[in-house]
Amino acid sequence: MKFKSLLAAAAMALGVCGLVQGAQAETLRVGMECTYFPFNYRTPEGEMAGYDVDVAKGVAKIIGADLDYVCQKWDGMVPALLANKFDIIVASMSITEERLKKMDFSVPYRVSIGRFLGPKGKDLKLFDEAGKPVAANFDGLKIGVERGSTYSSWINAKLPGATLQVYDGNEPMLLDLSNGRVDLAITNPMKAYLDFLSKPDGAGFEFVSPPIDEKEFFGIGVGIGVRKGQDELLKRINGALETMIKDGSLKEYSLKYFPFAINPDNWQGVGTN
Amino acid sequence: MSGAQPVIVLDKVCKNFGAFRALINVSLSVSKGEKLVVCGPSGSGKSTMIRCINRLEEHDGGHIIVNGHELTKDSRNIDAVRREVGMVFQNFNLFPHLTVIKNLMLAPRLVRHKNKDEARAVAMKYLERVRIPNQADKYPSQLSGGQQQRVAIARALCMNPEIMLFDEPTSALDPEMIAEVLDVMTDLARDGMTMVCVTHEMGFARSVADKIVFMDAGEIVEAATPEAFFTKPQTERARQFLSQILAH
Amino acid sequence: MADLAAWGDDYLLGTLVVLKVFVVALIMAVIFGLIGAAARLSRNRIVSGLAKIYVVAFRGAPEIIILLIFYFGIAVSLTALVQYFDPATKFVDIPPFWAGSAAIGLIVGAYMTETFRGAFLGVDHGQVESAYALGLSKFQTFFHVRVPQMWRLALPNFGNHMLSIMKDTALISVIGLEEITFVAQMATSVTRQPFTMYMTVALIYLAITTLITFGVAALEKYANRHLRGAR
Amino acid sequence: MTLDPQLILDSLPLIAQGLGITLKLLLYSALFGIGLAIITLVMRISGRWYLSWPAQVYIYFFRGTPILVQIFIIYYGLPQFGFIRGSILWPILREPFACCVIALGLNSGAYVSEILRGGVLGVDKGLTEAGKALGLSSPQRFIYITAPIAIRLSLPAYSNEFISTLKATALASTVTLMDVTGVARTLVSQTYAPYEIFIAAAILYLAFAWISYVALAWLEARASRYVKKGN
Repeated sequence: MKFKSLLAAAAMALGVCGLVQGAQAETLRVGMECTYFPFNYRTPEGEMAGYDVDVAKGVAKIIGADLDYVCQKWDGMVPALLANKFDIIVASMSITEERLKKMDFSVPYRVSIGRFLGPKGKDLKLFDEAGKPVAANFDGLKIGVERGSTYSSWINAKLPGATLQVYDGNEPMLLDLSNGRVDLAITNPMKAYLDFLSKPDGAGFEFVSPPIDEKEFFGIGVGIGVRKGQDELLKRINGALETMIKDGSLKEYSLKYFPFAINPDNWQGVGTN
Repeated sequence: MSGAQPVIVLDKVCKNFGAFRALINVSLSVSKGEKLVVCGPSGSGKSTMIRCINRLEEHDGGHIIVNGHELTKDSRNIDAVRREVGMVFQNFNLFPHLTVIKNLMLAPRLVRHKNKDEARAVAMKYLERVRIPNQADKYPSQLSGGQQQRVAIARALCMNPEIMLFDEPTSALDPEMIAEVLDVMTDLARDGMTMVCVTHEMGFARSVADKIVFMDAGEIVEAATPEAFFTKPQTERARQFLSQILAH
Repeated sequence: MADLAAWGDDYLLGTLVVLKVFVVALIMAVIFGLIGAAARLSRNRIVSGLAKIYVVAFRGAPEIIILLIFYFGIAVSLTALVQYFDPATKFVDIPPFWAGSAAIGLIVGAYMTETFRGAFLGVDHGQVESAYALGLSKFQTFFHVRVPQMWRLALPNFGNHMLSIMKDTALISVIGLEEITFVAQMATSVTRQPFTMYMTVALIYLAITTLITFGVAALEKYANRHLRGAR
Repeated sequence: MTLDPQLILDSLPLIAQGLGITLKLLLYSALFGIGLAIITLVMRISGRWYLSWPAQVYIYFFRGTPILVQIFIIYYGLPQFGFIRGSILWPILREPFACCVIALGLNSGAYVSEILRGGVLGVDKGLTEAGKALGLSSPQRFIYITAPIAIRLSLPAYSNEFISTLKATALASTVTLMDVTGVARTLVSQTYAPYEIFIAAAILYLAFAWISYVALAWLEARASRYVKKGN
């Protein structure tokens, strides 16, 4: 007991509050980069903000826990979780096979989507009412994609008449879109918005498709990471996310940062495929 | 000077290479049908002089009149002179990428605008004249030096020139080949061609030349008949040159 | 121009990276060239055959493919190698600097092999014979007769190889080393002035290659000093 | 992880899909380069400063800078200027293929021009004098005497330059073209088998370099049939 109180004192001294307050409320330590605008970052006033932060706060509220933010560099994120430096990761971390070997993920709270960009005001009728691509209207169009990206396999499968132009990076692709060398480009809408549409260069351009969200091509999405064996915690987090998806709060969060939704539209259930 | 009209006139011709004075007030005239041999030690300006006559070198001062055309910057006169003057070089300068017959046909076709058959006929005529018609389809590199030089003479003759210039035509040849070239030149002389030869072949000079010009240090030191030049040269420089060249 | 000035220090650092790659690759190229030339001249047919394969492969394949093989490939095999000894290792990373310098060194080393070999064979055998006839040892002949004539013969090609190394450094941007071409890519994404940015890169290269050319010309003049005078 | 020869064989046909673009790039760039080289050569030997000076600047720039940077300047750099995007040249400059042909052709032209100049300078002065003495005009001398001989003298160096251009086409993948290297890089990004796929690509390039080499050697032998053997 003596040892425990000593630890508590040390923790207080270090400013890590709440470690021993567990008696009345549970505290979740959340790992994130704190520099990944606009997902997890510090405002000039020093407050944590961003989509990831909002999601973490939402989950904490529903499961009745307090939050404690731990800033961690990206390359040490997973080792730090495994070393018990924090309890969960809410840091825009994509769910991948590789990571699932070492840790568990919640259901996605952000989707992996692609979206087409094109010049404003051209009604190309690329997608029908239901949001499905009209392959014929893509015939002869030149579409910029990044080399090795998941988008190219989607286009190859769905739009046989389109021509792909393959870039080594997002930047040169968007440069060529604004120069008119490609008719369309498909990319991650968040990157496109931050790097292009919200800047003067992108003024003449807009999204010309709905968000395309197809798991078999684009992956599952971004989830909350927990250590293996924390099934109880994972269940509660998934429950919380289910609620937030259903009541629209995830959508509300995403619209705070982007003019479009980046959350999953419907509850995808627990378990990975 | 003989009474015949001069076809080549050099009047106080000067030529400098930088600070080096290659020709100093060289005056000379060659009349139609005349055979002139130019000799002198190396560096004396003989080659430079002969090259000025068809303007392979531009003279810096004086006048050169060939067949009534004065050589100036005017390219029409230069072309006219070159059409009428044939030249044979020390190193033959046959076009290595063309067969013998094509070497001969090139200029008649391009300059005289002859058709292929005419050019070929003329070429064969002169190849026979230099006694190598059977080498027509070989490349120059497949011929001996003497044969190459005879082809070069035939090539010049194909243009039907009124004057022939020879710039040391035998000095790049092995001794056993010199005779065959000199024979062709002697034939040519007998047919009445106007010839200017830079050569060290004193036997040829003695038997063929009407006049011998001895040059040294860019100047014409002596001009005389072969008879006079070889028996009693007027100047010490000529005497020295002759003793050196005849000693061998 | 104001945009360019803001990137001045990045270009400066990029230029330093370029020069570092140049020096490392040059040293490697000379070493590989000397080894290659010795192997090519070897009487052992296997050794000279291997050297021949080296020369043909590295002169015939595009530089960028060799660079990519090095960057991606060597990391994979090194990882496998290290894991063999220490299974806990997850991944061995080859920094682009070393992958790039080694690749360029090997490529240009193949060209140098031929240059050095040509220079060695270019020294008239009569020179060696007369040295022996004068009583010089093999060793003395090599250093006092062969080498001074060899380097004069090798110098013009050697200068060209130095220029090749310099220009090949631009390729390392493809594997992400932050040299000047890479700096220009970054600067372009911010300033949207690709022409200004890449032209700056070109001018920096032009300045360096000009310096190399002048340096080699001065060396050549020095090496050929005994040929002067004869007209 | 070991090298999988089967995967090399399997990837060859896939990579060969890029062969068409690689060969088209090579052919167009080489032809464009030769055309530019001849124009540049004529400008350089014209003896008029306002012609020879720009030609020398062009050669200096393109020989002193990396091809990758030249490609970037033309592909990404030129559209920085609105007037270029509005000009009649834009339909051409819009295409990555055309940009690559322009860049590679400009680069090759600078080198080939120097090679040809070496050839022209190598033609015995006596031959042009013989042409003059026969009354041939200056253009006639150039076409019938100097050029054929200069071309033969240039062929060995040109053969190296042609293979350099072949290797340089690999850089087209950096501006979106799906040539052999572009296809290979894309395959690698999907399969994570860099060794096998890049080696397969290198084999294709080597094979084609060898074919070019043999073809040009044959051409050289044909062009040299008038040169005496031995001696």
